[in-house]
Amino acid sequence: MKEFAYFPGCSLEKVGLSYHLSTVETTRKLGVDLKELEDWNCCGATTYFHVDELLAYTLCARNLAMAEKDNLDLVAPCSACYKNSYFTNKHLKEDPDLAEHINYALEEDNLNFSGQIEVKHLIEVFVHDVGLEEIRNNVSMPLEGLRVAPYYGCQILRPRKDHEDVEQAEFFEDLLSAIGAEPIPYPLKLKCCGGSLILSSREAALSMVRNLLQNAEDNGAEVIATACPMCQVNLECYQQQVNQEFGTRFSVPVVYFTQLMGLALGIPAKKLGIGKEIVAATPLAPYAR
Amino acid sequence: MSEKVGVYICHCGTNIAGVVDVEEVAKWAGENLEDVAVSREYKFMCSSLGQELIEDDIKNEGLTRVVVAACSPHLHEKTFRRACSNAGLNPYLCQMASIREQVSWVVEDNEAATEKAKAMIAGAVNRVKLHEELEPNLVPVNPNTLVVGGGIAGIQASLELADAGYPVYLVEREPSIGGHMAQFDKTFPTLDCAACILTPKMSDVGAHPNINMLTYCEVEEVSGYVGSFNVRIKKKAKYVDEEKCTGCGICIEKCPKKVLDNVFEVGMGYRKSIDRPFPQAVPNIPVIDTESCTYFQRGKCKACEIFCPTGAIDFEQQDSYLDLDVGNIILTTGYDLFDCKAMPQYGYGRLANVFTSLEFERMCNASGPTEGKIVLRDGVTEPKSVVIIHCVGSRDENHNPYCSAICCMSALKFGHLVMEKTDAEVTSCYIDIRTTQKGYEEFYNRLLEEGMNFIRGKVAEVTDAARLPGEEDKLIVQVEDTLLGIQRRIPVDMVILMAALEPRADAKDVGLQFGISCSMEGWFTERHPKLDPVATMTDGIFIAGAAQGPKDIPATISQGAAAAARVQGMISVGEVSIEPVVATIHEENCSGCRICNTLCPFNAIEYLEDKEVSYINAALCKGCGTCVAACPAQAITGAHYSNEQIFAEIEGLLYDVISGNGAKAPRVEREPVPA
Amino acid sequence: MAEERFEPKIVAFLCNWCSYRAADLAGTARIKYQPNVRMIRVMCSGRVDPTFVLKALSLGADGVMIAGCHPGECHYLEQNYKAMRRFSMLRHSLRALGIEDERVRLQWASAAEGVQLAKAINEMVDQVRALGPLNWPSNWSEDVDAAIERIAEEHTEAMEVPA
Amino acid sequence: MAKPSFSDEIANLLHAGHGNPLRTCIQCGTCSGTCPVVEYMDHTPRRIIGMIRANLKDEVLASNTYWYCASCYHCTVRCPAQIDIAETMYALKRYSIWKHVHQEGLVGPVFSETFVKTILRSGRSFEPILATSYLFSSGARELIQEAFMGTKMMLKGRMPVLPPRIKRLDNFKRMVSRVIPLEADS
Amino acid sequence: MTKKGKLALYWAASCGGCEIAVLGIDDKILKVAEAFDIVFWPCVMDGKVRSIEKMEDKSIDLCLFNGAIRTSEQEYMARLLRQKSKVLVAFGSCAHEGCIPGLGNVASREEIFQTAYHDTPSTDNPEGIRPQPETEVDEGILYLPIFYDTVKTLDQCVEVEYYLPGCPPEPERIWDAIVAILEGKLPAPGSVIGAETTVCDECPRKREEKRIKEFKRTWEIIPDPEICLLEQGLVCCGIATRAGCGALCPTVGSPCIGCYGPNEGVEDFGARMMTALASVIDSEDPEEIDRIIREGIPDPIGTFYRFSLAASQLRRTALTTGGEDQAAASA
Ligand SMILES: Cc1cc2nc3c(=O)[nH]c(=O)nc-3n(C[C@H](O)[C@H](O)[C@H](O)COP(=O)(O)OP(=O)(O)OC[C@H]3O[C@@H](n4cnc5c(N)ncnc54)[C@H](O)[C@@H]3O)c2cc1C
Ligand SMILES: Cc1cc2nc3c(=O)[nH]c(=O)nc-3n(C[C@H](O)[C@H](O)[C@H](O)COP(=O)(O)OP(=O)(O)OC[C@H]3O[C@@H](n4cnc5c(N)ncnc54)[C@H](O)[C@@H]3O)c2cc1C
Ligand code: SF4
Ligand code: SF4
Ligand code: SF4
Ligand code: SF4
Ligand code: SF4
Ligand code: SF4
Ligand code: SF4
Ligand code: SF4
Repeated sequence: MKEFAYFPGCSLEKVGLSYHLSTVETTRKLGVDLKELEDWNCCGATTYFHVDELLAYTLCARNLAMAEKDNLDLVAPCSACYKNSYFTNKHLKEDPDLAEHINYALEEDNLNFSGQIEVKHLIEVFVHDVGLEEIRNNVSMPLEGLRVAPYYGCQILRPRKDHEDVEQAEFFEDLLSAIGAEPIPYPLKLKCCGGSLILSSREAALSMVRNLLQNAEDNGAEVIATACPMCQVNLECYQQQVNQEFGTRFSVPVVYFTQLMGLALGIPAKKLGIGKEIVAATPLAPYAR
Repeated sequence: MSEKVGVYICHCGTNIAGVVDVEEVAKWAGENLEDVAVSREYKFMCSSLGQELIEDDIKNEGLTRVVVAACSPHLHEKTFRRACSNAGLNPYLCQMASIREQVSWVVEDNEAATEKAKAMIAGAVNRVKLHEELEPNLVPVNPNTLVVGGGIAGIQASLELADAGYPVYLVEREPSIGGHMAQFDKTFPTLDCAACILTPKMSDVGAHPNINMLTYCEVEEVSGYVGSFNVRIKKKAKYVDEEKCTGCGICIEKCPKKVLDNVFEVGMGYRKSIDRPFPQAVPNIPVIDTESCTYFQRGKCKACEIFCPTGAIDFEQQDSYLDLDVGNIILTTGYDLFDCKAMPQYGYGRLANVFTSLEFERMCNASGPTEGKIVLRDGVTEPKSVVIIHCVGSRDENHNPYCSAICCMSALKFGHLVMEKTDAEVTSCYIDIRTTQKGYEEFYNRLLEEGMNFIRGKVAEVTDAARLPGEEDKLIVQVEDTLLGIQRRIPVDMVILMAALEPRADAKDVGLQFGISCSMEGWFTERHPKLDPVATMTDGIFIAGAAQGPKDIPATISQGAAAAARVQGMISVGEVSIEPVVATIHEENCSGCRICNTLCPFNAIEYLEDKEVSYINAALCKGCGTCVAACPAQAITGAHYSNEQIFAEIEGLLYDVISGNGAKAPRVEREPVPA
Repeated sequence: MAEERFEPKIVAFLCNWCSYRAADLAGTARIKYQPNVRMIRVMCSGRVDPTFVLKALSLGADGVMIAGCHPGECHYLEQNYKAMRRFSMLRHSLRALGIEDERVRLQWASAAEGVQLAKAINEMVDQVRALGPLNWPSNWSEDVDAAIERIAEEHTEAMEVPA
Repeated sequence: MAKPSFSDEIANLLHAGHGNPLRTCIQCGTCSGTCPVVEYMDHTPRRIIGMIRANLKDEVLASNTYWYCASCYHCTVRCPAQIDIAETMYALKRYSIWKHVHQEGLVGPVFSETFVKTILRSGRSFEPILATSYLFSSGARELIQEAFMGTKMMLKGRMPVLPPRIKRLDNFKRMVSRVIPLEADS
Repeated sequence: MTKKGKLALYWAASCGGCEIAVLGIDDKILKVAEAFDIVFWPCVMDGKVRSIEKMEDKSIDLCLFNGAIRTSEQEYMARLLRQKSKVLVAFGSCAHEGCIPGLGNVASREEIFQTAYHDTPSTDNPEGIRPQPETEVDEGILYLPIFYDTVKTLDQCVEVEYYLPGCPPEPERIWDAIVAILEGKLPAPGSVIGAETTVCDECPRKREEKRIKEFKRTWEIIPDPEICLLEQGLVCCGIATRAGCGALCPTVGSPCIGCYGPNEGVEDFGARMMTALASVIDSEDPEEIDRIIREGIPDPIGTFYRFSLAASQLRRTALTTGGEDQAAASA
């Protein structure tokens, strides 16, 4: 059985509650043990880095240090949490001076960063650690005929460059195929949704959301699957405003990939937080239990 | 007998004297360093007057050793050795101290520079006293030459040598010579037809009495040294008897098996299982590809054999080997094209109408897969608009940092061809247009006049996601026009990627096989980037063409000719002198422990089973000194870099420290105890 | 006046093809670096015998640098790997003798890396300066002449008194 | 000692890149060609880099470019000179917040500061506080929209009613104060 | 033979093995007695330093001096015998290169005293008494020789004509040397009397090209009886050690530990071992190399300098403690 330290992040506490619920359910079903960090703090999304770089590293390092205590690799379902934790881990490992500086602060909470663990995104855990074969073997309700647009967003892939596929990732598609759904190809799958701009530069963000929805819809998507609470909120909750702003009539459900997985694994819809959507996830109804 | 050392300190104008107090140093050396008979400073030691100074002192003062403190020995060691030689002193009794590159140019403080210069001179003086007279070894040069790689570089080199009357073996691993140039339609900047200028040269090679063309062959093993290399060549089975085949091509016609040609046609066209790469191939002998041949795969067919009028098909043919003795080797193995799939943002392999430069070359070629018509992947539609993307995989730290040198010009050539053959609008997206050779900028101007568009900006991506009106069913090229500072989306029908030139995938292995080194990227390393671009660190091995670095055909030809000229020089002198900086094993001290046996990359060290000692073949030894440093019995000495010489240099360099602590050597003599 | 600063003496072995050329390049490019390093040219980093390093230290050098072509770029193909192994072995022994790692350094510098070589030299000089003088011979220079003389005197005295 | 130039100052702010200088930028425009928000920016990212190198401090700080950057990192992975453009945008944000210079009427800076203050107060983020405190400084239309959506989400159980807190908050605050001086109110 | 020569034998810091080795020449000792009057041999016969002190300078024809120099008294004797002898021979590894006593150079005097007079379990020294160079007693001051921080070789104290290597030297080699001296067929002063190649030359084991993946300790393998031990991973110093012993150890399956010292012209025995072994490690990965060395050779000084630390370039480990006390007290 695989065990990881689980860092849900602030978004999953409420806004992305269904992500949290479905994560817990699907991992349990697939024999992955998630041990929630006992007193995690916010990773700060991207805004920390607007204000103070060292502070940003410190906050992320606190979570890392707690995971190190348990000697578990850290898994984050939120792309921003993942990216911040991943790069904090990387920079601190590579730069002992920086690590020393940060450790000085961590002392106040009796913690220490030593660079023992790795940071993974939840979807990586499914694709690499659990494995597509294993997932396929556990599917009891294949989502046959469901046309899903996999939406990667930015920070699962970027700015990491050691992925050979930063420009042309396929693993999300593979995962969707493994649960029987039909991943639709659409060119904007890796493009930014403008999530971090939605409060500060609404006009830009809404137009980015529109482009994405348009591209997914043009290519026949029934639902969009995301792997990040920010992307989910952005693409789903602002559809109405996009429609107002641009005179469009989008109504595409945006769900978490874990919710789709949950359905395929035969977990009841309720347990997966299905029903909390603002844009109703009607295309999922035939597969729900 | 103590030596008489002459010390010469160069001002190098003000280069040295501006920082180092040369008068003071000269005086100090004369007064303080043991055995220094003459110590002088002079404005320009490398000038003929400077050299005369040394020569006169050797003759008049009877100097037995010379130290020149000046620039780096890489610059003028030869000069001062020659001066010694002229005055009758063995040239190896001269030593330089680099007080320009290592002192005056790099030290800020004048006093510190003067101090460092003194130490460097003390080291040189200490060392030179232990130098030995050395004589270069002479070995004869075999007049045969091996040329590896039958591209335009190899063709040129072979013809030059053959025309000069020397035998050449030209080894090419493909079934025909010609290399990349044979794939092109036109060549910049004059737009001559590639075939028109290449084919005659190829047939000259094929027909030349002095050239033994070995196509479909590979070098298996190389041993020996300059003047006498032994090479083993593997002749891959062609399954066609070269003696009998007349090149009529009936077998090709009759062969029922068609396969995609990924080599010559870069996946744009088809070939038969028995085929030659292109109609003008030299030699004009087809080769059976066993991977696809029906007979080899399923045991049935033999159509080619049945129809061949001369009975040349031989399914039983085996790989064979050929051993050659040659005096020199020229490597002209060329380049590979960058794999554009490594930059998925440009869509190659995903978006049908994105082409590589080489694909486009084949498309333009009248004998190519589209018979010279410029069309989209569907084979019929003419593009109405084309974007050419520069620097794909070049000038990019994520791929290759260097400029591939030929793609700007090729892009201009393509622009011209597109506009000549279609009505399409052509746009080049570039970072810089690099047109540095004769006639190149003029060619750029011509394209500007012809109406080709230019946008300064490296393309960010090519997509088929339409967003704006007019983008539907087009490829959209997204780029910043950096001269305007705006992002542009250009909808077009066709995109051509000017892919980087890369070292051959096997370049490092080939380098190792021939005992030469490669740059970090994999280009063969020349002996000197400016002064000796076709020789390598291994004597007798030369390089030419794109194997040395990206270059165009004129430069490739020049190098091919230059390498051939170097080889001719070697052959006409008839013998070659080998640097005497070599290692020697003293048999009486060698215990035959065999530690050294694996250490020499040039296989200079042998173990003599009968005597149970190791032995160094001086002709193979390059004098690196690794074995010298390794021998636990200290049975190996390295000429000109002996332990004693280096110890003496260390002592000299530390002259000021040693005298400070009184611990000159561990063994101390004491006054006798008073009775 | 500023207090006199300790100026370490460092001997550097530069291979003819890469690092010596890097030093040439640093010169041609007028890249300034600290004057404390005194260079010896060897054909290859593979020529550097550990004895050279020990000798330099025993003669009073405060540090030794061995510089060669990057692994995989040796002009003699692979000899710098031997330098690498010997360096590893030497460092292992020097540690056992109580010599700090910073005092003996293996530096890769290609012919194009004048800047890098200069930087490495500066860094090493600073590190060794921070460590202070090595002054290795002081480890064994005991002044015992007086004691021996006393033995001699004692014996002479004893001889004067007839047994 | 000479005062560091603006471009040095920005380079120094790129801690993780060890001040990876912007000097190697070849002004190729890949970043700007890539950028999804470039049409809203008054200068393209490439130009901003060029302007930093030219030490056009006032012009750079007055630009909205860096507040519009969506942190998508697409430019960063593509830059042929391996310049971390997105990180540079962060550096500019930090610089302008510290120096209290940025374009009038931008929401970004206020938002960022509020957000960070919240976290420093509680260890976790709390959307309603955030949204409202930043909205004081922005227009009414957004306020209505945001309140509308907030309520909708609260009804769906997706908005927290009470602000969350971490447990070892004291330690946490002391930890933070070892990195940056905390303001009195936090 | 007209006049008998005068012979002196002396031991300084040594184990006595060299003295026994002299006796190992068996009945040939009689021939020695025929040729020489033995004027001084404290190990075997009574004698007085005083009588030597009274002798004319250079009146001893041959002095065989074994043992390293550890104390001021030994150095005094070395100087004295030097002065009185025509030919001074550093006899055996201790005099030649410090040998096992020289390994004391990994510690300081302070550390040695601490161990010897305090820390060893068998020590009973409640008052914590340590040897002092000077002790005041009622009768006056008592002097003891000074115990040096650093063991020296004989030639680090006085000039030496010849060296006879080995721990101890093989009787045959001793006899060869004596014959050479008797017959006046001596090499140039300063030479080692012995072979000019290394133990591998005498070793019967089969050798191939060497590539080492792992160093082994002697208890880890049962070595193949035919093949070179080094090729089996055992650190055999035969490669660097002067021949002369007849490859005694490797012949019986035990790796050479280097007692015959370095080959002709070598300045540092340990460096030769280091460089030779490192050269043939079969890896190009720095971390792997470090690991092979660290794990295979945990004690580099004991392995590479077992006999030659005192004669090596660096002579000893860095001196951190101890130092001036004794020397200062005596001055
Ligand atoms: C798209 C494109 C367009 C171009 N257009 C022009 C142009 O218009 N004008 C111009 O001047 N230049 C042009 N060039 C550049 C030109 O291709 C090169 O300058 C030239 O081909 C270099 O010739 P070469 O002989 O060095 O190498 P190659 O042409 O690569 O020939 C090397 C030969 O060696 C053989 N070989 C390789 N390895 C081995 C081995 N191990 N053993 C045996 N044989 C081996 C290969 O099979 C090949 O035949 C263009 C390049 C490209 C990519
Ligand atoms: C400012 C500048 C900087 C440069 N820097 C570099 C650099 O850093 N690296 C580099 O690779 N290249 C550099 N170059 C280019 C370099 O100068 C040339 O590549 C090179 O000098 C060409 O050599 P050459 O022998 O062909 O011609 P030249 O150097 O011009 O030599 C021609 C010789 O012929 C003699 N001559 C002319 N006519 C006659 C006649 N009728 N009869 C007899 N003798 C005659 C002339 O007096 C002259 O001595 C530089 C060029 C310039 C202008
Ligand atoms: S010898 Fe060297 S240093 Fe002297 S003038 Fe010539 S180039 Fe300059
Ligand atoms: S035997 Fe092979 S090569 Fe010959 S005709 Fe048949 S398929 Fe073609
Ligand atoms: S030649 Fe032109 S297109 Fe090719 S790499 Fe150089 S600049 Fe780019
Ligand atoms: S290492 Fe030395 S002793 Fe051993 S075989 Fe080679 S030359 Fe002979
Ligand atoms: S010196 Fe170098 S090239 Fe010569 S034999 Fe020894 S290892 Fe080979
Ligand atoms: S992509 Fe990189 S090199 Fe190009 S302009 Fe942007 S920052 Fe400069
Ligand atoms: S990271 Fe910022 S600047 Fe770069 S492409 Fe994305 S939005 Fe544009
Ligand atoms: S066993 Fe020792 S002495 Fe014998 S050959 Fe091997 S290394 Fe030499």
